Amino acid sequence: MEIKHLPTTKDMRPEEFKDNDYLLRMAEELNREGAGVVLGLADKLINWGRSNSVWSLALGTSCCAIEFMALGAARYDMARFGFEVTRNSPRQADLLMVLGTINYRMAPVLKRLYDQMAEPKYVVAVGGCTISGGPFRKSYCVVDGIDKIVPVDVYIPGCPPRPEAFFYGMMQLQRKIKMERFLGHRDRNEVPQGMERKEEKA
Amino acid sequence: MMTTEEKIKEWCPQAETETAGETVVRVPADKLEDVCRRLHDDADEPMDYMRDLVGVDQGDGRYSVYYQLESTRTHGRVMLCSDAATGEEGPLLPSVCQVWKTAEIKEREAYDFFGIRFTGHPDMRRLFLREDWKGYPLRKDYDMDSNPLNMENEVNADVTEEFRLLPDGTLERRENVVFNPDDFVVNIGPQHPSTHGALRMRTSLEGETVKHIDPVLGYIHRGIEKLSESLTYPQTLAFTDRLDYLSAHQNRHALCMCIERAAGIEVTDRVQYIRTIMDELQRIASHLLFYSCLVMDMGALTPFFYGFREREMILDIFEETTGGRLIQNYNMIGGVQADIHPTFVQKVKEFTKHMREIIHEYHDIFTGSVIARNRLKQMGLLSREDAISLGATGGTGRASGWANDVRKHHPYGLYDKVDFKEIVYTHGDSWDRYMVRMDEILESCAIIDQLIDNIPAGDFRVKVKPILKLPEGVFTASVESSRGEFGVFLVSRGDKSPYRLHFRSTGLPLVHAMDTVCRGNKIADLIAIGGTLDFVIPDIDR
Amino acid sequence: MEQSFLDYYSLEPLTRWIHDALCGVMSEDWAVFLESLVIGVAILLAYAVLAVVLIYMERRVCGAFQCRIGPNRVGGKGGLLQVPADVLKILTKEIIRLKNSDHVLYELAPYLVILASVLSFSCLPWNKGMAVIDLEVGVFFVLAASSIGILGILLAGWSSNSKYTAIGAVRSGAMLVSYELSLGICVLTVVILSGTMSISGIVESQADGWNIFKGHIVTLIAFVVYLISGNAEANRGPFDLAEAEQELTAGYHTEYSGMHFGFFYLAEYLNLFITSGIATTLFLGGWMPLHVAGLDGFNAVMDYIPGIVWFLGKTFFVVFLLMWIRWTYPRLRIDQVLNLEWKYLMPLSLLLMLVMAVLKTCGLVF
Amino acid sequence: MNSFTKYVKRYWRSTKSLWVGLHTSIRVFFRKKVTEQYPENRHTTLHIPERHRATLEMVHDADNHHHCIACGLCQMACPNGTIRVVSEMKEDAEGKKKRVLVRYEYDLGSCVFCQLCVNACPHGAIRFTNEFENAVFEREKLHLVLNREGSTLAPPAEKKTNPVKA
Repeated sequence: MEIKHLPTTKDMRPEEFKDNDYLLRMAEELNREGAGVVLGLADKLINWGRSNSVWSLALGTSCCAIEFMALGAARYDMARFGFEVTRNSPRQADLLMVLGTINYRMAPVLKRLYDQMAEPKYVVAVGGCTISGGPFRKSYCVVDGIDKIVPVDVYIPGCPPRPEAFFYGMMQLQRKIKMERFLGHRDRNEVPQGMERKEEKA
Repeated sequence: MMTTEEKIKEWCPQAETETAGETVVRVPADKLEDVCRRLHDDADEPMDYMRDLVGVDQGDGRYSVYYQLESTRTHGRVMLCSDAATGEEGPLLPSVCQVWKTAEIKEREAYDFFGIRFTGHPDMRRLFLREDWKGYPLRKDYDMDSNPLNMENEVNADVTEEFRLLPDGTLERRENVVFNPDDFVVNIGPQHPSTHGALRMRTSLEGETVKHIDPVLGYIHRGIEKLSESLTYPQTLAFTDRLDYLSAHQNRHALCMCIERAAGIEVTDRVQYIRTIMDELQRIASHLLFYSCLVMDMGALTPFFYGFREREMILDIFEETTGGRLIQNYNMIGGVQADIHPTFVQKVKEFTKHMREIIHEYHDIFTGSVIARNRLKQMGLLSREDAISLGATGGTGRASGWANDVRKHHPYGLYDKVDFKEIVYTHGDSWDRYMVRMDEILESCAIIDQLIDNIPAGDFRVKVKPILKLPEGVFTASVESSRGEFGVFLVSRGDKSPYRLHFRSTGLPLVHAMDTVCRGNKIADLIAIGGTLDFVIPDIDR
Repeated sequence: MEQSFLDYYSLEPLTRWIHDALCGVMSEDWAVFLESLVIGVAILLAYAVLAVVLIYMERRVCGAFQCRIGPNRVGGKGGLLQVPADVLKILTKEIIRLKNSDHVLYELAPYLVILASVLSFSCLPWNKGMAVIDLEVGVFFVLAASSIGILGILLAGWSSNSKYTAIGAVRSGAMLVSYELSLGICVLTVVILSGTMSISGIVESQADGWNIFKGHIVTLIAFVVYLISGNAEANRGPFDLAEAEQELTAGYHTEYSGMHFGFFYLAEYLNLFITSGIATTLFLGGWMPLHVAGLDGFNAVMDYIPGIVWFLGKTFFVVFLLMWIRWTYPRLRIDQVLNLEWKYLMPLSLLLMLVMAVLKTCGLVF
Repeated sequence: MNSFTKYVKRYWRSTKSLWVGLHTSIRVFFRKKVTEQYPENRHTTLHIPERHRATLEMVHDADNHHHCIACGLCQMACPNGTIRVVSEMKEDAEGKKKRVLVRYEYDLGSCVFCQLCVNACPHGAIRFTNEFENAVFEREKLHLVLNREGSTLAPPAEKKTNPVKA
């Protein structure tokens, strides 16, 4: 089934989002490969479920983690979006939310956490530190961008980003999830080299 | 009565006094342990609290260690300095961890950064960096590219090294065991919901009871002190907010104060008022977060939301004036970034009023509850002596009966002009640590109320030269941050960037105290005690 | 007492008619088999639907307790489709198989947990003539069946080969075994009062007044004790030590992912429902409408409301009570949990049973 | 007997304290909720304080003029190399060599929002704005060029009449 419209979320128009051309590229690729109507509908349903039930594993190392807590608190209330359940066990989480600087000692831990998560899994890099090393990019032991370690789906810049910016980033992620294909298609294409996926599938 | 310096001169005639910036008494390495012991046991002014221990690479092959001491009786301060003996074995200094327990962890830090080995120290492992790290990053000749990213999983040794200096001048290496092979060791962290960041505690358990805790730090070590050495003074300010992000204002206040003092800059009264009010608002915000996190650690999820509800009000006030919620970037050298927002005064007044009215809810739902009482009372005892020896400042120390409020004993800002009570409890259990913070919320409200109506007119920033150079010397400043004494130690060589900038972490002694406090308690208490000690990991690791 | 309207709502004639009709076209064995199949599917369906409802309710209720809104962006303003979205997601999530775990037990554990809760779930008296399993010793059957769940938790914790899960499992083992005691004794108190162990019998005996009113203050206290220990049995806060998110990351099910984890998650909420359902049955009259002796007009009006509505209404009220408790208190520590049971609840429930026995023998109950 | 009364008293006190907790939480249950609903409130009640720093912006006027003279002070003030000013020497009409801005590169993904660049700018050419909706899917999208296509330096006269406060 052809993807005609860009995905969006409630109360936002697609053109109010940034970086739409990335999704357009994804749509183009999907449309080229094509899939049946039934599969396409089933996909849509599954993607709807996944995008509205993103349970996060918060890898909070520094400042952004506190803003993430504020996100969960009453004033911003991420439960509204269905991100309510933060699982502390990587096995049960869908989203690795990297909040704060990753240094050389933490990097293998980050990688291991990512490997421990069950598919489908997503990574959101929050704040300058995770995107580029931020204030500490010139340091002797800070990873300048976690995209060198794990594939990142959404970057939320800020130092730290304000809670609304978190939500905006999460909505971007929802849009991206809605563009994926679960049935009749390899599900993710940016698994970097050396990161073999597990054989068993549910 | 003799001054402390005169006494040191008497005990050790070779001691020299340097007065560039702060007064520093230089003591030769072989006399150091003796002088320290005598200072600690002195009858009139016992220097029983070691504020900090800082290593410095002097650049010419000399490695010095600065010891900042304070007497808990008179609150007099003294700074010692000693050059490490250099030989084939690398820089060596006698350990003072027998005198002050806090030296245990701080000497490890100096070893990690500078490779200074402390003889007689039972645990010479790396502290912040990976155990397979090569070289010592804060040395001036450290090659920044010598340790690339290593994605191998790190293996932690179960034994530590101890070095002893034999009479013939050789080093004897001994091994101390941290964990036996048959210990049931649980890794708590670095990714754990209740370690408040990337802290890892290797904990050996006996059933549910904690036998021993070995904190493994450095999962968020960012090398701030080294980075600062290549930045100009205004640029270094950005880091202080990100150390202990819950004391962002206070930390930045300390560094600004230190630089202003060194450069001889006078800030206006208005700035002093703004800074003091901001510090106290920050303290309330931090204590509210403390409450929230503690109750969440103990499994009560609803009160968590109460704390955040009021905290958001403070963040709103912050954001209107400073433009940032958590990281404010507000204090500048010579003043503040922007004048207070027109609504600031009114909003702050509304807030303190609201806080006083609502705080009973916190107590009703949690403090009064029999479950909370049973879980906190008589748990995690820390005696006054231990608190002082471990350097556990802030609310933790005050809960153990140690009056250590920097605002009271070394006033800065406007704290000598306002009337406030230093909250001191005596039992040193988790309950007292919790109550100290809850009482301090109200005390901070009182301080704010005294100041908020009297903010004088004036400039919010004085003119500072665009390229600021500090005179040569050693400068320090300390403030009472939300969770203890935050200190700045600055060595200037007359450049536009610091030669060595060190921050006294408020959390490092607290994490170090975990082993003492938690031993014999249940694993659930370990979490609650960690919550009441109230540390912020990025501040520990820097 | 005449219960015309209650009989009107009773499903018994319908089921009897179906049974007879089926027996007419096939042998009785086949008919029973077919009926069991249909009922089994119906139970599982009800189970799933109730789980969704309960999870949704938990989210709304805890949101309200925490001064926030709760889900409102998926499926209209009320966020009604939030939980279906979660279910859909968890169904399509990878199930990770651990390398160094005890595979058989590891896979078995979630099914044991779900089996236990389905078994006790089928004992609930929904309406007159609508109890699926109605044994003479129904109460004991429920207690026995729900205990299988402990086995599942223990196995899950042990077979995952992780220290966190092991601690969680041992905790829950110690806790559940203890609380089974006061739970059982409280149930016995009611059994003494009603004079029967069959669940439908207990409900019928409350026709002239619910047990909570009949047994003076004794059953009221027993109700509270039952709620506390039932809460502990269901592994819910403030007794969620086995999961203890802040201490043991996710407790005994730390290593489970996908639908395996989903089973634990479902079972947690259904156990909550079962606990409340049993409490309703034992103390609040099950599907029995509110009857006040002497007020026949009032009783008749109450009878117009179908039994299933009564049952669900009362059960959800108890569920709300338990949620209220959960979202108020901090978690207990393991030694406090055991202290509470052995020092306070156990003696109290023993005393209650004794007093009830005395009251009953002396005929002092209503 | 004494220990028994103590036991009963403790029983009573504990029960009471638990009731107070329940009472408090149920009161909050019925209170008005404090949640702000982003993105529903995007165009209505969403309030971002004016001073909030979300991204750096170069001030452009209606004629597509900016005020950057490519002096590089902001680049020097930046603590972590987030800003890169690419300039070239051009001869103006009178034949004087002048530094002209080509690209003003800004990495949103590493900005510290310390405001040192804005403070350093002698002409108020850059400022922080409230535009916080910046999340993207690719790292490269965070490398921004702040001067608009074809924009030029504002003529001096206009600059005086039109001072821009940062």
